[in-house]
Amino acid sequence: MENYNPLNALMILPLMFFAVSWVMPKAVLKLYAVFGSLTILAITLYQSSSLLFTTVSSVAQSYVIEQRLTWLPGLGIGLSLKLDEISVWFVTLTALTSVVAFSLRGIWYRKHPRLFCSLGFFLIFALNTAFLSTDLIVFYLCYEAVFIPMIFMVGIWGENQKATSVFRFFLMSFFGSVLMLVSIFYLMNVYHQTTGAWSSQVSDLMTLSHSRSANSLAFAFLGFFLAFAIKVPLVPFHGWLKEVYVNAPMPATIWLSGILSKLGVFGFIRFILPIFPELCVRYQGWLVTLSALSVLYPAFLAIRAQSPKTLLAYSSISHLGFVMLGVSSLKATGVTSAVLLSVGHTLESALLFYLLYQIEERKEGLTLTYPHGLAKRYPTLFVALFLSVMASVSLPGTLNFTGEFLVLLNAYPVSALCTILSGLGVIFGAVYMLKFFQQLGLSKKIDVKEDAGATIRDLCGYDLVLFAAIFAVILYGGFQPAIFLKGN
Amino acid sequence: MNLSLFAFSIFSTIAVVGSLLVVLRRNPVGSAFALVLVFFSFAGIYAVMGAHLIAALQILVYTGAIMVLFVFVIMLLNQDVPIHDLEENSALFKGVVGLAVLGLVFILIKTVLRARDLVPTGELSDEKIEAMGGNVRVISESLFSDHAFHFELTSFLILGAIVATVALAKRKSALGGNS
Amino acid sequence: MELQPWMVLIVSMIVFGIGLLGVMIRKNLLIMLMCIELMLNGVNLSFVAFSKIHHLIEGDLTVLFVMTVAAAESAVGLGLVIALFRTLRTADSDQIQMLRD
Amino acid sequence: MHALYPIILFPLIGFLSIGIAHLMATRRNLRLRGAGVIATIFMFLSFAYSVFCFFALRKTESGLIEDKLFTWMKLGGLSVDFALRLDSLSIVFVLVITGVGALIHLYSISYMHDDETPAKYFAYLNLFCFMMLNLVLGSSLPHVFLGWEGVGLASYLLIGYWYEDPLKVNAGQKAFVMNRIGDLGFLVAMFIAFRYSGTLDLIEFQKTTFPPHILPAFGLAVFFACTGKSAQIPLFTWLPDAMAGPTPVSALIHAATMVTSGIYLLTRLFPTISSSELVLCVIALTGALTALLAAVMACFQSDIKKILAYSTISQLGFMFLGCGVGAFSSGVFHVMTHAFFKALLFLGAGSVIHALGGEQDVFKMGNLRKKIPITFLTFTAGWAAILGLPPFSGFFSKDEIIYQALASPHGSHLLFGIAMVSAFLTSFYMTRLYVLVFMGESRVEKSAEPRLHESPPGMTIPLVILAVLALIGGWFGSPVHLGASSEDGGSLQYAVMGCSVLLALLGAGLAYRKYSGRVKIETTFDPFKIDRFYEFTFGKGTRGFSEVCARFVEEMVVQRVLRLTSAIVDLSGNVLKIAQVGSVQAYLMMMLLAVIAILAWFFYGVGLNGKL
Repeated sequence: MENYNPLNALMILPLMFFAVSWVMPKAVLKLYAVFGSLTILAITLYQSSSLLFTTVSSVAQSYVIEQRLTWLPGLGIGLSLKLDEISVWFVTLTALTSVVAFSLRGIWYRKHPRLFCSLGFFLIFALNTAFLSTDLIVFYLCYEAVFIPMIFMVGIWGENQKATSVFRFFLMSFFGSVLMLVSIFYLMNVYHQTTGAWSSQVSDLMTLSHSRSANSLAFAFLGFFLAFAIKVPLVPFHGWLKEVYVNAPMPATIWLSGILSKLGVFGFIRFILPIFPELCVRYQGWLVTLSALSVLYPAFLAIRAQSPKTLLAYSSISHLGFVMLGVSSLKATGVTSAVLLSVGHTLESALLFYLLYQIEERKEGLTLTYPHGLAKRYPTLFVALFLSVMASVSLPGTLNFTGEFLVLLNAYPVSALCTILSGLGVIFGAVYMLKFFQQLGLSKKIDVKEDAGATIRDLCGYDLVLFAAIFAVILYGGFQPAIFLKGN
Repeated sequence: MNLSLFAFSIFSTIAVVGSLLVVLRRNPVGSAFALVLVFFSFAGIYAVMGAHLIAALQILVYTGAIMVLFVFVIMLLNQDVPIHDLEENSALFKGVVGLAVLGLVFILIKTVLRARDLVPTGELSDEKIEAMGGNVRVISESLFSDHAFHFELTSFLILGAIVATVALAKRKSALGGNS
Repeated sequence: MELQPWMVLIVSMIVFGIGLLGVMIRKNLLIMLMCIELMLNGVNLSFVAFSKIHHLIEGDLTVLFVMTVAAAESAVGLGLVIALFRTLRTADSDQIQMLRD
Repeated sequence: MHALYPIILFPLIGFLSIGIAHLMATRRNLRLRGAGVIATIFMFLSFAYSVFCFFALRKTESGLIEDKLFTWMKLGGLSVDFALRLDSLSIVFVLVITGVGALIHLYSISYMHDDETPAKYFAYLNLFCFMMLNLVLGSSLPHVFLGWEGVGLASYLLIGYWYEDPLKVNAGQKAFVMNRIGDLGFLVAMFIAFRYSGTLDLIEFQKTTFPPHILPAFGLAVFFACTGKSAQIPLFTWLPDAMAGPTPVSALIHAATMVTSGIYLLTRLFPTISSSELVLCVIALTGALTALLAAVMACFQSDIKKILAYSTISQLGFMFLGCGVGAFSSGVFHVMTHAFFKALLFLGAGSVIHALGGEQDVFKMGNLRKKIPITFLTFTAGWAAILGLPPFSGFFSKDEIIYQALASPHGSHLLFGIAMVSAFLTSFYMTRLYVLVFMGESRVEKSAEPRLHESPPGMTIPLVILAVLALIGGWFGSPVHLGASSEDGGSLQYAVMGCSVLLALLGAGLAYRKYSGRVKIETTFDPFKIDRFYEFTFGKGTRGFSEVCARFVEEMVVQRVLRLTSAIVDLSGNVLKIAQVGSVQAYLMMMLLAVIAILAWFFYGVGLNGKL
């Protein structure tokens, strides 16, 4: 056991749960899913505690856990994992999002519960491996593997136009990832020509920027950029998102907005920035402009959204625009704040979708065209919704504000105009989120039947604890963001 | 021309003619019997080449097992009548196929003729095999020592085939038909 | 003149070619299966021949495995033919195209 | 060093305890009683501690008390502490917030007596006080921003407190969004400050000299933020609508405290702000114009609270005018006196409304002075103060601003003129209100007549206290001394003083003549239609643009490209489908040909250069 690496647990554990879920009795499956995801969360926190809860960067460096296992030695491909101060957040978020997604009652339980459960654990496995891997080929494999459960989830448990949305989702994502695969091969080939050795390690490929001119890498840069820009998504590449978010079952939506979008952000931070530093600087203007556009344009779309899920989908793109703005400031501080904001966005959007599901479970909230007046009937749910909306409009004191503020602060020296334009997004964010909140929570519902929702109680018990726990993190990050910033 | 070459030429002629008969006979039963002929002549060629174990297994497995299966199925499905599927294909198609196959065989033969100049890389020449106790012994030793694992794997394969066959035979409406 | 391995190779190629021809121009599934057996036999023969040429024993071993596979294959293949025949009342490969489109 | 955190801690505890208790009670369908008393006690505790701090502050030599609570953000060169800082400027605001706030809490107990969820109301009110105290005590720009947004949130909650009425909710939303528009200015100001000084500490960053071209940008960004919070042109339209909230809220948030935070910010940043002539000019002009515009609009209102709201905007305009001419101390002075008399006026109006059972139209009041004498007397004090009649508090602060508009190096005749006209209009509309409510003949609806009663002592006691403050509040003089000196201007100052008092009396006389007898009922009339202008331009513009985005950009371009791509994939699939004939022989044929091609290429293509 001396070769045992703690990181393996982050991959093996989900796989174990994946396998066991096939033989679980259906009666305890839901409990099993929640238990499993909580276990994974606990193990993740335990394994990464030394990295996660420190506030000091210099110490953090030494906690980076690396391991290398060769797989195809001839091509330099191998399983090499690295848990550092960036990936640690994404791994933790994976587990956390999964807890939220699995905690949704009922929706997936009606049809093929075992399949859903196992797909969820497979998703965790693929995501964890993708976030941990420093090998491009392994990353690519997991990046693709993430599609499989997603496509199944939307395809089997989705709503109305699931076929079209799945097809578009697949088409666009696949388009991007195939380009990325080609770019990976291209990079490996260039590396081979330069050094005579094969490797798909980021640390090796990073050296190419010293030895090769930026122009010769432009093609690969474009491939990577498109793949991740579609995944995040940045604005002209967001076409697939709305349909998928809206038609996906709620747990899948939580995964999608919570963590899958972060896969793109992670890709930018982990691969594009170190491998193509010169090109990033050269195209920084474009990056910043696209990010600002991604903030503003979806905000406009969200203003006229008719269904809450659509609105949240667009708001998600808008917030990710802020994250990308931080990334495209190309500064360590900007990237750190982008990661911070990613954490905030994941928590906030998971909460919002979770609460939206709770509302829908009470046979409400399917449209924003008339008020629902939940405040009176479900006061706790209403308060929870209100707090999440406030996190979403990034009120100071929430993690989201800290993130957005730091992102904009770092982006301002890069492009004042784009920063101010993104700042406008904050205003429109308030407009559409208040509309969302108002139509769901406030006012009086027209022709409300007094005991229509009497069978389902207010938010309580487990749901309340889950909400409180996550919101506590948001508040904690709002006032004590030190562990997110690592003294950077 | 020595004895082995003579035997080889006889067997190979039978094999080629038999093969042609397999392809060209209208009645599956006829094809089946031609196939038996081919199998036997192949066994003969193996024997001439000194691969005695293979020769024996050829007869046991192919003629003994596989051919019986074929004949069973032919009888089971009442296919022991002339079948005119050969005429259904157009002459053009047959011509193109014939040419393509000829081309392929030509390329293959041209390629394998290079084997004449090959220098042996292994050590088990015929003489050495004789010294080690003969072909059967050498193969067996290798099979049960170096390749024991693969040998065991084949048992899984056969097991799988048995399961599959039973499943196929059992299910009345295997393909969703309404028979 | 001795028996040379390349002569065996030529015979094996010819038998393989005839088998291939049969698979392509016959439509009766049974005969197609037989022709596949022909092809396998042709390949087997070349294995033995190469084994002789290279002074190796692995060729002979491979033949053993191929035989196992062939037995399994024909068992499953014939099972399939029976199943198909039950449903479709035919053994003509052209009639079996349910997966098309 | 001296601990400051209890000042903000009391309201916070109040908010959390009452809020959570309220939530738990609501879940069990209970009505929580006594929340108001608890909230009021917390506010009085906070006030008492503030007074204690006030004396402690006077003992310190540096005139500064700092209390670092924890490190907030630390990233790169940025380091923001969560620290409270008390100096002569913030103590004014702290005392006003806690003092007036406590009184209004007390008043609210009676006012909200019949409300369904008083606990929620008091929780919000405590939240507001907590945030407002953060705003004025924060030691760094982000900390001020925390309070800045926090008070916006509390204001949103309290305006839309009766959330079942969509109009009220919309008013809250309008306030929140317009404040947010201003907040963008605040954000930009922070970015500029950090970029050029590397720190966000309120004192530290002002030690750096900004490049001259960036200074106006910074100042204007700050001022833009202030126009949002303090309801100045162009972002003032939310304040009249904000009157949808309960009246004590209007008194506390939309008259005494929150709306003055713009003045606080400008004064806090005055070293930087006042070094740009352009910024000062813009501030002064905007302030003067707002004062005039709002005063004109106040003359056309018939809702008692709306009149007071416009009056507030107008008075805030005066304060900005004061800041804009460099007389920051006069501005702050007016903040203080205004807090007294405007809170008094609002609470008095609340008392009137309470007495009439919710009636807000001044043309349905009249001759109330006998029925509600205490309210009448205290309201008179407020009225006299806002008119600037000596020796009431408004006289000292407002006249000083008017005088500075003329005499200060940044002042001008134009500003002075506008200020004088505004002062005249102020006395006109206030007297109009006063006369319509308390004098003349009663126009109260017959059904409401018997229910007319003086408010309970819980409401009248704060009125009396505030009336006393409105009376004597001006005698203290300006609590801070910043910017242009407010030294005795001699004869000019007396002349200005006399002029403005005369004008005030003139306006009052005119209004009395017009409204004391039988009055023609006037309906509310909006002479400038600014609200509708905004609705048509920005409101419709935003919605229209979002419609364009959705209909054209999204549908026509993004989705169409996507559909096209999927169509191409479909098409290529269909093309390739031709090869899928479904005949095994055909597939084999293709395979065979491919094998031949590959073999041929392999052996003869490659082999051509000598291998075979």
